[in-house]
Amino acid sequence: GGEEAADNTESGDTSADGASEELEGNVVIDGSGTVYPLMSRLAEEYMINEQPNVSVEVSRAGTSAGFEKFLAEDGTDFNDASRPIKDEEKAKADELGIEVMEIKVALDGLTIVVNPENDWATELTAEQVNDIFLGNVTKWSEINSEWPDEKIQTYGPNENHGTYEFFYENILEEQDLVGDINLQQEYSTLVTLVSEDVNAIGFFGFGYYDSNKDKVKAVGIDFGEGPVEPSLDTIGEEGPYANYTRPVFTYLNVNNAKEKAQVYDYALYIAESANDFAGETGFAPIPDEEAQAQVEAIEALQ
Amino acid sequence: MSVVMMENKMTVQLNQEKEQSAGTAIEEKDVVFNTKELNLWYSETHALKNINLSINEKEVTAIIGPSGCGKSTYIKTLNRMVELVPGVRTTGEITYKGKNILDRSFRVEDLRTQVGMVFQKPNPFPKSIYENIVYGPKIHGIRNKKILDEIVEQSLKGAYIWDEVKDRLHENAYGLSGGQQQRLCIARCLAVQPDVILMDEPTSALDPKSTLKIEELIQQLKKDYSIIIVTHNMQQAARISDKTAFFLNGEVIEFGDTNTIFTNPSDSRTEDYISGRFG
Amino acid sequence: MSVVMMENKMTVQLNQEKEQSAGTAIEEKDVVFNTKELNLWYSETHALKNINLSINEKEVTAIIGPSGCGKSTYIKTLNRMVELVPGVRTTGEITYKGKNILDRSFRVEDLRTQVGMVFQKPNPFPKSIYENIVYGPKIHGIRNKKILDEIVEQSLKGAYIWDEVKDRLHENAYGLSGGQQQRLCIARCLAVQPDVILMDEPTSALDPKSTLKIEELIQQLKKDYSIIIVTHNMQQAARISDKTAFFLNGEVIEFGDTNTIFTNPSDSRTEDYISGRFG
Amino acid sequence: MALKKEMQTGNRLRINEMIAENKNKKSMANIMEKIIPAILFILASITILTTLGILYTLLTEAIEFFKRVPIWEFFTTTELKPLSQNPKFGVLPLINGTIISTIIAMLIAGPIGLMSAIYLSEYASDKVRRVLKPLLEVLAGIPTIVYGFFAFTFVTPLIRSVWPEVEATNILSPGIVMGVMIIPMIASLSEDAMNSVPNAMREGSLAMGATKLETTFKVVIPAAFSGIIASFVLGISRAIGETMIVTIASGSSKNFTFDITQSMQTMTAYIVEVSGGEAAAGSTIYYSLYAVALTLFVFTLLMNLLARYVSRKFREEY
Amino acid sequence: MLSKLDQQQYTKRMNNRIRKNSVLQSVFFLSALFGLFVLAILIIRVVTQGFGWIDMDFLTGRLSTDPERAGIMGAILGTLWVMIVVIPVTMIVGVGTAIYLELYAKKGKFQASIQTNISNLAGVPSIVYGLLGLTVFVRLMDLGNVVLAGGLTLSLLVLPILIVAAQEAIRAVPSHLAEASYGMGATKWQTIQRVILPAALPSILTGSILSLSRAIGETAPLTVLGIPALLIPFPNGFFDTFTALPMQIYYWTLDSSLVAEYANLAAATIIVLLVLLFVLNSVAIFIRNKFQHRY
Ligand SMILES: Nc1ncnc2c1ncn2[C@@H]1O[C@H](COP(=O)(O)OP(=O)(O)OP(=O)(O)O)[C@@H](O)[C@H]1O
Ligand SMILES: Nc1ncnc2c1ncn2[C@@H]1O[C@H](COP(=O)(O)OP(=O)(O)OP(=O)(O)O)[C@@H](O)[C@H]1O
Ligand SMILES: [Mg+2]
Ligand SMILES: [Mg+2]
Repeated sequence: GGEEAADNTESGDTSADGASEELEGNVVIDGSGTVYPLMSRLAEEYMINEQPNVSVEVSRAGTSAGFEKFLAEDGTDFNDASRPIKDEEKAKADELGIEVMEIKVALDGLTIVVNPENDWATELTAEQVNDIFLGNVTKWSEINSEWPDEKIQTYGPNENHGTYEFFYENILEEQDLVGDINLQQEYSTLVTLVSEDVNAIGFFGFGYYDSNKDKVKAVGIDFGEGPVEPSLDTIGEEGPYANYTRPVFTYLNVNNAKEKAQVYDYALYIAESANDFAGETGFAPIPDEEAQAQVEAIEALQ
Repeated sequence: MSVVMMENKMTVQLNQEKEQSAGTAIEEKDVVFNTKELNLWYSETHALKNINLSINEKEVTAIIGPSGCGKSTYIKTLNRMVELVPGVRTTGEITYKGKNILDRSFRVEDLRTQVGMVFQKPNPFPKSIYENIVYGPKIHGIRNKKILDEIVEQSLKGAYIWDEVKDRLHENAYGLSGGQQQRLCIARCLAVQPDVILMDEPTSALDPKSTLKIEELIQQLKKDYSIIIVTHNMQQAARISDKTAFFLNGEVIEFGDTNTIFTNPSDSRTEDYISGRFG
Repeated sequence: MSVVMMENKMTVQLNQEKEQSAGTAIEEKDVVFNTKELNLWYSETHALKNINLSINEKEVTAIIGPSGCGKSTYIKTLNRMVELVPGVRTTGEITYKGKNILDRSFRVEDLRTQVGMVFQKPNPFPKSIYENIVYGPKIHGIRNKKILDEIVEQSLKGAYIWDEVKDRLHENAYGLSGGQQQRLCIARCLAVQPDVILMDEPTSALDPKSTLKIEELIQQLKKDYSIIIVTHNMQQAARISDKTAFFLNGEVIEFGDTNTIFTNPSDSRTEDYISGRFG
Repeated sequence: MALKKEMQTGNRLRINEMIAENKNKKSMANIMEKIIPAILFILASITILTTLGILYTLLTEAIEFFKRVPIWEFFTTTELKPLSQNPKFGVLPLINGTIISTIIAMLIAGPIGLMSAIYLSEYASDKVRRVLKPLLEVLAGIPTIVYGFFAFTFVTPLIRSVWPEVEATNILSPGIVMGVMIIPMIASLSEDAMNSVPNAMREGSLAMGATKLETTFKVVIPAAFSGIIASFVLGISRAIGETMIVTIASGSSKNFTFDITQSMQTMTAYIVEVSGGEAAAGSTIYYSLYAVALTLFVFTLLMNLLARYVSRKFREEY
Repeated sequence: MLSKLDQQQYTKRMNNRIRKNSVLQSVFFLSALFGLFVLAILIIRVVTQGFGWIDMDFLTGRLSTDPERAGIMGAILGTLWVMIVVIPVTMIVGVGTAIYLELYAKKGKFQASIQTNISNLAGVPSIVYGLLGLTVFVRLMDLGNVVLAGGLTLSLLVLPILIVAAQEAIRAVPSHLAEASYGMGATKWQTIQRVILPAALPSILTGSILSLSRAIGETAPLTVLGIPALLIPFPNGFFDTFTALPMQIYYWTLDSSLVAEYANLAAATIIVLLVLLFVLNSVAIFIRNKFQHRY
């Protein structure tokens, strides 16, 4: 529904927000670095096309660190998250009297990447991926005797990132990762690391793979019905890459949205327009019905 | 009153004074500084020991003595500049016009306004000649441009340097020669019209020609000011002073008419020093 | 060669030399330095002009003259220390034992090993007395502790300071008085047994007592060394030197026997200077 | 009116009187004279407040941290997994990373800085020195973020092209670049120290037939030793405190290893990583940041004390 | 002794010593050049990578996620605003402290302890100042991550540098100038105000410009304060959120894996930052040369 949505925004200037007055003030967003490209893109478009007097500040402390800023007095208005909010976090929100609303902004496909010169592990089964990251196998040759007798080097984003948590909780089912995995804070570092290590295998969000196709190669994952490569078409909660698909969110401080018109307006904008920019920032859009439901939920806040 | 008139008056007065002092050579002078039982310590060093000296108005009093005998210390006590050295202690009394200046209640700023000082090395401020002269008047609250101009001219004339600098009053004082700088410093001192001028070896950094000029100047100044001058140069002391005090190891060995001291000293150490046997 | 043998030989030679020079007072001396048509410029300043001088072995040659006449420059040319000043140019020739030292191919390190220097202000290294003395021998590769100890004793004795410092050889040289420091510097110089010792106003920073000691020392040293000494002190030149050169404005005005120069100078400027009429 | 009167009262006494008259007005000046020192004192105490502020900031949060993580565990264990499900807080990997990067930096900056100083102070002509020294100081003025960028995109690939075992993020490359950054600091301070050795001392040595080299090593350097050591210690504290270069180029692995080809994290980089943005209070990770910062603070404090001690101890009197 | 040394041995040794001297002289020279060599590489790399990206649009444009559209005016203004905070704060506090320490404080334990404290502060890592700023300015004073908080944090960071420079400047004013002033009956403050400070001013200015350029290049404390990665409006007051040139470099460097052109933007921003620093330093040198006193 990308094309349709694009039309929407262009006319959005006059129609959707035509009624709303000129807004001012600022909207403060922090949270996941994974979601940052999409959110910064949205923020920019919003400031250029919708409300030039509103300042949307996007920071990128990471999902957990972001929640800590979000769940605080005078906290941020939105927190981008690459995983759903946790129970502790919910509890904290209740404690502080913050009403939190989850907005699903896009879908990310966890992408397993290898070095471009790796011509053997182009396809792996989901179990093999688990074996590698759990440390059950340490050499390529242990997976397939024809593969090199070299140590597998594992890489990933560190615990600061929702991507890690998704991988740990949903894919590895909370078993500890291999001890010598190289976890990094910065994705740029990760990309470089994998691109320079023939025996590297790593995982990160689809967006980072998408922008670095010249440096890293995605591994097709066999979930039982043949290998699937992540792409905007395969990623989806119902799609063939569903097992490795996760939604990414932004969490809205509803109290702030009720108090500040610009926060409310921006929340609405996110819900309406996220799908338009998902593709170009490396995410798959969420189904239109779901998007529409979110718009209505936000509108109901007023 | 116009500036021209003022100028006239000044000249007249100056002339009068010249005649006056030229006429009467022997007369009873008033005492400006009376030092009684003055002792001074720099932390441990006992630099001045039981000094008793009384210094007359409108005379030149020379202070001589070998290096380290306390000459500078003594004259710096007269305007309490010595207090800038940490750890200085004094006992005894110095009266200036009857009031004890060592008394805490005596404000040093007032004292120093009335007791000017010229230093060994010429020390003009790194400002224009004009600014150097008006520095004193300005800090004492004189702001009127006309008066300041007047003061500048008068002071520079008084220090016999007006003709040399009148065309470049707004140039930096550092462009002047050493001798000119020293006269500028004297002029700066005159600009607040003190009663007394203290001079600590004012010519020791100068060439003979400049020295001569300053000596002449001192001869002129003593008509209006009381002058106390420290010098290493025996000839200079003999040439320009009325009274001479000979210091040795922080003590006054001899004090009296310069003539007497140089021709007929009563203490053998004075004689030794004057004849160059030590120091 | 064993250390002991070396030691013996040293003492023997020293004795021999002593006797030799003590015995024969009047004799034809060899020339150590022969300066021909020497000119020297500091960038723009023409500091030495057409100097011609020949300096004899085992004599004390005094160089006198007013400030700025080029005395220091001249003796610093003799060990080429003058080269440390950027922008120095020389023309002419100085032969040391027949070889032109101004020649590029002449190595300054060799020259300076043979031509020692004592400076105006004592400049011991901030090390122990012992380390000061062995500095020269060590850089020349003498490592043997025994020999070094021997050198230290002999040099300090040579500079008449052994008795004063023998109990504190390992204390810092800066603990010594100015006069002792200067004798230490002379001892340091003796430790490499140069042929010539250049001295640039070696006593001007010292008190009269220390000066006397150094003068006596120079008298002793000239038995073994050729000494060239710059001095401001006419009496000193007269007392200790055999030959005297009088410099004025970068030129040698007169050079000859000290006696002659001081009693019967041929140039009126020499006479004027010696009698204190200028300078 | 007053002016007229002043001008009429003759000349000789005029200025005197005006000054005497103004004396009464000078009460303002007197008030200033009393107030100014008080104001200045307050300004001067801002530096004290800064220190107290730092201590307050670090201590309050660090104490909270040590309530949760025993202090001995923090300082003696080698595992640092702040975000993992069962977090481990051993600071040793960070201390290790800090020390190793500092050692690498000093291995570069120490010799090269000192040799540069020797060249500038003993061999270079005045002209050369006047050009070279400020140019070298430009190096010290380049923002460290620029160095970080340089280390990551230039030095690391360069090293890897000759030594392929080196990882893409490693401690070696930022260490080297940090060294380059510190060179001018050591060169400049050591040169100052050597320059202040009186020339008489050099002349004393040269006049004995010593070469420049011998003079430099046997006379000048010993005399300037305290200054040189002080410059080294300052360089070390600079390396310890350096943040952006290691953050960018050394990655964020909390390895406890001595293998310089590997990624390590320094205390400073850990602080950057954890603080990320403005981490809100609450979690142990958040508090750990302050515990690490306190450790770092104590480290640099010790270095400063050491610098003081060393320069006093080795001062050669001359 | 020396003259008794084997002549051959002596000559050999002398040759050796001299050779060593000249070899090491070259080594020293190369060391001195090493730093410059690295500097040259660094600058060449940055310039070749970023120069093509610098144009009017880049310099005056607003920040954007699109590399073609992105401009750094916001970061430039942010940096300028921070400078506007840092200059007066450091000047007033720094010079005031220096005057106090040099001219008012009695030499004693208290003065010595402030002095020690200052030299310790100079060695405290900048990141720790970031934490201080976060706690005190952002949180306790509740300023948020605005220009004022950033400026005050950086002011504290460079304050020790400026204090030491100002102290040296004041100490370098010859005492005979102060004496001349006291000798005319001037009070202490009059003397400081009219004689000592004017004479010390050029050196103080030089010192403050140099410490300012340190402040401008600092990144670490700002990362701790939490400067937003995307901030499009220009800051125009002390209470506006801001971003600064080094922060922009930092974020673009990090995101270069997502958008390759960001690396060029980072390089271009580095050029701008270096030019700014170069200008500041030139001004400092100019002041130093122009107003250097001969007393
Ligand atoms: N600031 C000071 N601190 C400690 N002692 C001092 C200080 N100034 C002078 N003295 C000591 O006080 C004594 C007298 O010094 P003063 O300067 O008055 O001598 P002077 O007669 O002026 O000598 P000169 O002819 O050398 O100027 C000397 O022993 C000197 O060392
Ligand atoms: N480093 C230098 N650079 C430039 N000119 C110099 C230098 N050293 C000395 N001169 C000049 O060379 C001339 C001779 O100086 P020199 O030091 O040899 O004189 P001197 O006879 O030793 O004087 P004094 O008795 O004062 O020591 C002087 O005019 C001096 O100004
Ligand atoms: Mg004196
Ligand atoms: Mg000389």
